Parts: sequence; structure tokens; C-alpha cells
Amino acid sequence: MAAGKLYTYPDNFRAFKILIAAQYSGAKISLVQDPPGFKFGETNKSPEFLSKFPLGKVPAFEGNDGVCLSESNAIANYVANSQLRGEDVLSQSQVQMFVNFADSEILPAACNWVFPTLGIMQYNKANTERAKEDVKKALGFLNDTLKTKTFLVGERVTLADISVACSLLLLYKNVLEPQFRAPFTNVNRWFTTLVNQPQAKAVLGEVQLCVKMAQFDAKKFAELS
Amino acid sequence: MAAGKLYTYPDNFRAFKILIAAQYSGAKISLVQDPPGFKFGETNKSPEFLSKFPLGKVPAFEGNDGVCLSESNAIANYVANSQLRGEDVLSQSQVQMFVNFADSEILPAACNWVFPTLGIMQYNKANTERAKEDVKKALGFLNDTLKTKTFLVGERVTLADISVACSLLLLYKNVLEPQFRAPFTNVNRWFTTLVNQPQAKAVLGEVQLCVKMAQFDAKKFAELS
Amino acid sequence: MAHPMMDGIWFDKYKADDAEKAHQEKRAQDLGGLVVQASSPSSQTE
Amino acid sequence: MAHPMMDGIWFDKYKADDAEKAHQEKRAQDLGGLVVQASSPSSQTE
Repeated sequence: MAAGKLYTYPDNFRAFKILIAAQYSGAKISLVQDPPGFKFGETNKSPEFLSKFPLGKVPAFEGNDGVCLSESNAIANYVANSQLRGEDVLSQSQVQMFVNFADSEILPAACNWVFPTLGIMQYNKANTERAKEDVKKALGFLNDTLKTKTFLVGERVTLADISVACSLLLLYKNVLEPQFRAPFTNVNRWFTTLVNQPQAKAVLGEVQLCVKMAQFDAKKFAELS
Repeated sequence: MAAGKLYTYPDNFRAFKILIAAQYSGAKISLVQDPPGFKFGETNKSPEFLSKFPLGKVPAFEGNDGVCLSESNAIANYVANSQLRGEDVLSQSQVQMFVNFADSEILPAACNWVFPTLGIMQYNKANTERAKEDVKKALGFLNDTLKTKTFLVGERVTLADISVACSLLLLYKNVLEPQFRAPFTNVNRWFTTLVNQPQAKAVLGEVQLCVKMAQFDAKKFAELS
Repeated sequence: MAHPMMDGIWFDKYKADDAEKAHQEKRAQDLGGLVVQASSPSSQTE
Repeated sequence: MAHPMMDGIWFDKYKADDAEKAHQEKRAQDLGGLVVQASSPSSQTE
């Protein structure tokens, strides 16, 4: 079983999927996310770090056996177990389909919508509106998929569920207010089920669903940038 | 072994990796890319297509057994064989690392640099310069990786090589003129080896490396947009 | 219609289409406020 | 420095940083030509 250190910054949603996968598989991961062990922009630019992870990206995994991996999906796959990866080639490919869907369809929209409300990205009305439409489209697709299924691939939790749920986390916490999320009952049910599994709770804590859609905070943005 | 139809438009670099993988594995794929079988923007928006591929994205794979898959990495994984996927969990995870690297580090830069030269995207000087720097960085990383290795993962061709090479294809054909690519001898050697394998040649034909860096063509862009 | 190769180019999706709009925003930002969508932005800048 | 969450946000990487530059381009495009990098772009537009 995989065991090692995960370098990241605190509250990195890309690290969450790895940590949740590890909770399911029992992989032993120690988190290195606070100084002096890890300081974003310093540790990951140091020669020692770059010798192990040439691109300087986090999350980055260093196994106790010396294995070094970057790219969150690759690390999640490595620390998972065969249930999470999918038990056969078709399931594994379907898992990859949802993992890629999360990265290319959900995340860009989620970040473009949510980041400005967190004050870490400039607000752009056109982009925010486009992001809202894309989120609706993605949720609609998931809602259809989950009409007759409990989980996205097969009959049990896989990396597909974990990845997609983690990519929706910022949305559910910050902007998907009750009225917005109401039409997507299957997704809401599935998401709530997932984040309330002990394996997810151990990583995410109690997830509070959004009550009122967060808006761009020009003052916060000015302070942070 | 996987067998079925691949819907795409002609010369889709995302489809190439699937087709090359199929050449290695022996998966029987018939290409549906020309009218009346497939017309981009029509076929993939039709109710029949959307019932199988709800997001309307291509490439899209429909197996003879009814399996439907979208997302090129998922399809490539499905039609591959165990050599290409990686023979153990670590190799599979390393393959995923490179596949993700190709998508998130190479492709954005490649498209932002090359698309304007093809007249399919507006030119932006700042973006093009940034893209060039990012391409240099990515090639530098690959060059180091390939210093002591023939292939990216293990001792044989995997989806890592196929994905990364396909993401570099637009660059090598259009903008990586001899002077620009000169420092990256290991990458050049590896890329040339790969695209000259019979499995790649069957899909890509003869790949002509760029002689002179293509530039933005305002006239072509005006015509196409 | 956009070239098929632009389909699925997620990293290009959220560039504001309208350069004018970007300029508006820059201006609004310079003025320290939020962006107000003008009905005819170009008439305000030139 | 940018927030760590912006790291690896590939889809945001190629937005032109400078809205002014986008405006310049729009203008250049409107004029039917290529973009010429002005040393002091803002002085030309306002």
C-alpha cells in the first residue's frame, strides 16, 4: 500500500481528492502543508524540491520508497485501491472520463465563478455569466447520469465520484444557493451522500452548503492582490 | 478487444492518440469523420448523438457492444492494451501524470501559440510570448526526463509517450523551427522515433518537422472567423 | 462558427470575448469600483 | 504573489494580463491590421 508525504498548501481542493482516496484505501499519507515543512512559493521553488518535482507543482507526492509523483489525478490513482480505480478496463476508462470531465468542464467554470467571490481573481461579468451557464450544463449532465444510479461508475464509490465531488466543492460551499441547486436533486443527493461518508468527512470536515450566493468582493480583491 | 466507431472531425489531434493506441493494441476502430456520417456542429448536436454522448463532444467512441465513452484520454485508455496503460499501478499512475501534463502544461501553450498561425484564433502578442516560454519549460522538463530514458514510463511505448507526442505535434509541425528545438536533443530524438513507428505513421502519415516558424496570418484569420 | 479545433479548448473559454469589455473593466478598476455594464461601451471610451 | 489556488489554473493563464492591451488589439483589429506594441498604450486611447 502506498505510504508517503503529500506536499501542498492548506485547503487545496486538488489535494482533497488524494486525501479522500487515501481514506478509502488506507494509504498512509502525512500532509506537509505548513511552514517550516512547506511554504508555497518557496519550498516548491527550492532546488531540493525541484530535483524531485521538476515542475514545482503541488500537490506533490513523495513515497517512503522514494517514488515521486505530481499531478493530482495521478497521485489519487496511485494512493487509491482497485475499487476506487475501477475493477475492469471499462470501469477504469469511465472513471477517467469523469475525472477529465471534472477537470475540463467543471473546474474552469467553478474557478471563474467562485474565485472572484473569494477575492483571488478579478471579476468579469461575462465570464461569470458564462461560468454559471456551464455549471448548469454540467450539473444537468450529472443529474441525468445520477437519475438511475447511486454512484457515477458501477455500484460503489470510485475516483469518479471523489474527483467530481471535489471539483464541485467550491461551488456547493460558495455559490450554489438553494434556489440555484434546486433543479439538480439527484446531484444534490449524491453530493450530500458523498461528503458525509466518514472517509470524506475526515478530510473535508462538515461541509456547509451555500445559503446565499457569494458575490465579487472588490475590497477583498484589492487587499489580496 | 475494443472495437467500434470513433466520431470526430478530420485531423483532430485528440483523436490521433486514440487511433495510435488502437494501432498498438489491434483494437478495430472505424473512423466516422466525414459527411454524411459526421458533420461537426450538426451530428454532434443531434438528439441521437446527444442521447449517447450528452455533452456533444468529440472524439466520442461507440463500441460495437454499445459502450459509449467520451473524453479522449478515457477512450485512449479503453482501446489501449496493458503495455500502453502501464503494467502496474505505479506505471499506470506515471502514465496518468504525463497524460495530465500534456493536457495542462503543453496543450494550452501549444494552442495559444499555434492556433493564431493557423488563423483559427485571434493573435495576442503577450499570450504568444508566454506560450513560447511555457513550451520551452515543458520541453526542458521532457528533455531532462529523456536524458537517460528511451520512453517516458518504463522501457516501452505507453500512452504517456503517445499523449505527450500528440500534444507536441502541432508545435513540431508549425512553429518549432530547427533553431528553437535545437537545445532539446533528447525530446527531438524521442519525438522522431515515436512518429516514425509504423503504428504512428499509419495514423499521422509522414510528419514534416517545421522548417520556419509560422506567424500569425491576419488575412487568414479574417477569412476564417 | 468557430473552427472545430477550438471545441473543447477549455483554457480559451473564459477569455472575455469583448476586448472592449476588458478595457471597461480596467477602467472601472482604475477608478476603484466595480464594473458597470454599459449598454454601448465603445461610446464611452473613444 | 498570486494566491496559491491560482497555481496550476491553466485555463486562466493565457488571458492577456493587460486589459489595455486587449483594447489595443481590438482597435488594431478594427483598423484591419496587426497589433503594434505601443510603448505607452494608455496615452493613445484616452
